Amino acid sequence: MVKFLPLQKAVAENLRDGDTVAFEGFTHLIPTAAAHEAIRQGFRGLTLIRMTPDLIYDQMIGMGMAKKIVFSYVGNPGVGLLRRARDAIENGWPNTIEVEEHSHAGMANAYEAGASGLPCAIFRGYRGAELAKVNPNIKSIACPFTGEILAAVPSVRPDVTFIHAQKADKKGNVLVEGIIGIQKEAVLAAKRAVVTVEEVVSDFDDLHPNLTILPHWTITAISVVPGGSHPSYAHGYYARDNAAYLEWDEIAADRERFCAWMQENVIEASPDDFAARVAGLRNAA
Amino acid sequence: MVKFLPLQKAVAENLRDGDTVAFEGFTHLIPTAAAHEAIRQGFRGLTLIRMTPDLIYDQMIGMGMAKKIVFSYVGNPGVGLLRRARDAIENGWPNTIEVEEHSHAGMANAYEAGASGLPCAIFRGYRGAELAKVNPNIKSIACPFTGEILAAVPSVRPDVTFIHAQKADKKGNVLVEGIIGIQKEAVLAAKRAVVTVEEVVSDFDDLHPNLTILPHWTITAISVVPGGSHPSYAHGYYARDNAAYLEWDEIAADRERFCAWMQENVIEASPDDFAARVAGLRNAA
Amino acid sequence: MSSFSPNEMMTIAASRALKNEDVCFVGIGAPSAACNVARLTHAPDITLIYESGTIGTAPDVLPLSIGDGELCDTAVTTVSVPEMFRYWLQGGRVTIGFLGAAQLDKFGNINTTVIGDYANPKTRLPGGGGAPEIAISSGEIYITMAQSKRGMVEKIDFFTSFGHGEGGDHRQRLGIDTKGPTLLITDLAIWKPDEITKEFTVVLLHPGVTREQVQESCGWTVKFAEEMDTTPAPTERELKTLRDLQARTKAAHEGAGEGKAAYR
Amino acid sequence: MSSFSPNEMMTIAASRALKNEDVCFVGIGAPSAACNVARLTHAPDITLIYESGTIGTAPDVLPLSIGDGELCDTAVTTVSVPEMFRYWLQGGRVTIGFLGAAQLDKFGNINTTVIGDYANPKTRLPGGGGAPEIAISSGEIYITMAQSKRGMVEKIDFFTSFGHGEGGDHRQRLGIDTKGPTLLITDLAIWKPDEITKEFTVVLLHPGVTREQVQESCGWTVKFAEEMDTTPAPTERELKTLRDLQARTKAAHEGAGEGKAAYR
Repeated sequence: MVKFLPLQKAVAENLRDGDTVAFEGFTHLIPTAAAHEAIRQGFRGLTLIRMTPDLIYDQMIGMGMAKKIVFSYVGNPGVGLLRRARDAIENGWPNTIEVEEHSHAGMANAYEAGASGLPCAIFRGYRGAELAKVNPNIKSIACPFTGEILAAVPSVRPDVTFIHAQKADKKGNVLVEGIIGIQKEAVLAAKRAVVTVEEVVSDFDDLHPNLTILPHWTITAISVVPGGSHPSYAHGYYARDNAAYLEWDEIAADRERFCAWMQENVIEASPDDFAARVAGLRNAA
Repeated sequence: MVKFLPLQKAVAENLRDGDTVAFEGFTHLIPTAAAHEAIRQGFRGLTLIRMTPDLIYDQMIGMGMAKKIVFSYVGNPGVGLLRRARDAIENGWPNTIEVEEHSHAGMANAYEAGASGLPCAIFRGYRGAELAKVNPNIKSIACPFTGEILAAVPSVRPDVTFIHAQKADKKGNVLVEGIIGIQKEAVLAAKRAVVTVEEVVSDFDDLHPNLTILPHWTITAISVVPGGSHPSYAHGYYARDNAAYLEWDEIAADRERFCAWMQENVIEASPDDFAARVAGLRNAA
Repeated sequence: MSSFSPNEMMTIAASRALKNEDVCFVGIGAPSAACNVARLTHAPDITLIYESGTIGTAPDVLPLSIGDGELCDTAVTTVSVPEMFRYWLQGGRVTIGFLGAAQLDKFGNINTTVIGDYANPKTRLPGGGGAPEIAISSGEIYITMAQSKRGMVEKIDFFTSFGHGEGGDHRQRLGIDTKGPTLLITDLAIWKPDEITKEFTVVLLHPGVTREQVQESCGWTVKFAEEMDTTPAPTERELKTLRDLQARTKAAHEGAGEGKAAYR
Repeated sequence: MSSFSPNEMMTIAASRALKNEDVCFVGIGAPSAACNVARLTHAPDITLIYESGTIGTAPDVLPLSIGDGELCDTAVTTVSVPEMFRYWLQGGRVTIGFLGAAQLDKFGNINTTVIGDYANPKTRLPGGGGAPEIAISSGEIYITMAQSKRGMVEKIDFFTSFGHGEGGDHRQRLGIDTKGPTLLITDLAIWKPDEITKEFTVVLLHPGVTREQVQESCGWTVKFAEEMDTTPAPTERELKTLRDLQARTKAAHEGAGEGKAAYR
């Protein structure tokens, strides 16, 4: 049964040291507030899965929480590199991390297979691409009808997935709209799912029947965190804080500046701070 | 480039004797008008693919157009058996037909693989089920990571798919809503796609971004046929003519009555007759 | 207490087996009636899924097909058919798969494909539809059917969907890790599989039904539980709910076209 | 004629290669600018697809990321990421995949993964994202990048996405039946692969550019076509369209938060 909980409690009840966890969001609806709460609670030894591990994984890696990352694009989208992830991979700071790298198609198919309860996914992928040589989790199978060789990857099955969504209704059904990304698959592939939402409405009766809704019995906990996606955005609520993505490039470039920023904006902050951060971005949505 | 054509022309330009063809619609939005036009034009030797070959395939089989059917449920949904299909399979009347039978999961995965450009689909299916013994197109593969044995079926790739949809915009983008079934996959899996629609609107600008829209460059021809799904229904336009499904059970029970009904309601009818058939069903929608 | 028919008893007994928390994949016919009676009585929050893609439906009348418009109108969400079979059924989200049968054997194996030989059938039935995978991917399977010697047979003509096979641990031996048939509700009795052999065993007789009646309308030698009780008769509320539902359904299915198919 | 920068020439030359009927899978950066200039000039009906799931977008400003809100606001439809890669890219619906590169070799092979050794990289780049499958499933591939000896190298450090491999029929030998890189647009020239060897060959020099400049900023020995012409200079309309787009974009990206990230 889904529970409506304060974010502090939702994270504490559902994330554990050593978990395999996905904080998903494909540019849109990134669960920043949940990630910051996880940082405050100081988890260690996490396997972090995400197609596009942007700022929040850069932050978690920089804070020493990651044992391994599984990803397909470890960049600051539209800006450049992720400097904390680079520092960990290139220099082992603050700790060395394992890397399991796929393409977007590989990760998307792996999540889809996870949501589908399958052990693996097959697709036409990686031909001539060198990732298949450095990642032992990329194998191949022959089509039993045509003989064509297809790529195979194991499905993604996180212990827990965190997403941010526009709204829940009172029963705990969750609506995701706009760029829906990989969120539905990430939730359905996981053993537990925690969703932060902009708001709770009484019901979804007036919604179009074909929208992306996660029924309440697919969700473990819901926390209301207005602005919880900042500096990403929530379609219909507030715009992307592109300046924050540009600024992150400078903050993350220096270990000390990074640590100071994290102390001020994450460790000493709370989920309640997110609403104010998006106040100036609501008109632009 | 998509063309807006009268149905007679759209069918004549896109269907050929011997084609592998899908007239799809999962209970909702069944392309009856297109099937009746194909019957009037008298095609032969067709391989008819459909998850739920209901009345229209019963009619096409009874009229001697089918060489083979590929399906997962050959019934009159909620009513019982399909008597023309039975007569062909059991007695070879009016001709013998080949049967390739799958489960719904098998067919749905096969269409999905067809839309995905893959030669085959894998899924957890048919365990202990005898279909796998009588259909050589059901094989298996071992997951290269866990060793689990999964079912494999070849993808469905029709020469041409016919569907009925609610509306097109002037550019030829097509909207399907409500019970969306397998229509998107059936169109994307096919070499050519013909869509009958209830109406054409100027644009889709006011639609929710996550609806099921087939862009105009995925469609070969569009024909405007109000009521073209009768006795199935078009969500938002008219209700299902359940009485017609019940009545079909009697009509199809007898070869002569079937032939007379087809002569009167199909051979001597036209696409324009569909609007009147749904007139009494519009209030119930 | 009103009098009630064996079919009404069957539907109501089946409805009682469903819990508020269940996610139920609903077959058409008796399963659909039972699931909706459960929803309208003791299990208002039960999630009903029809294979047309409608999740969490609450129809006011029973659908004639699995894809009637009202299923979509009242659903929490409506998804594509591939998604239905991949994410929701195969993904392990369904707690109860509710099936009917044309032929059933004592191990819960079901035939809805052919009577006679597959290649040269005496009667070509509609086939499996969703059943082959409902049978292996749902947490457990409930079966409901009216008893008859033609329907309940020693040996089914075709294994459309797998129950307990030859009994015992046959499911596990085929790599199927769900429970399979755990309940059979007929118009005469309630049956559960023996813990070891997995053979269906009568555990409750419906009011007024004798052991002999059960045996006479069953094609295999029936096993009865040592301690057998009587199914509680339908309550007024249950009966009224079912009859109102069926009356609304009848009116609706005859209604729109004034009971007449709309051709010229 | 206004004066123009090499980067402007590159973007405009790239935009000209796109047709009204194309379905283009757009990478961020120079490809995105070129695709939108094409849409705003000679190819108003071009279909632009971004990997975030937005199909048929027509943004008024260039997105900073591949998932900015405006891509969805202006799209014909927005689908999930798995559907994007399965139905639309792998399904063979994309005519042109438009990629940038950190490192490129003369056969159109691209590296955006690492500089140095994969296990112990000198520089860890973002990685492939959608590129490995864009490179094999799109009908053909256009590449655009500013020339530099660091970027255009004899041997790339990592094959992120496959171009023509070692040249010749290497694609076919790997079972790849799409055309691969058919066009390279740099800030100095336009290149096409040799029909047989598949080595990129300069076919047009941008106005005022010399062969020597092209060679000096390229890490391999450049082949020039026997008959070489000059790229037509940007028209006023093209330049104005690009500059207006970039001005709108700059304002928008700095705008919402008054140019300042919103933390306390």
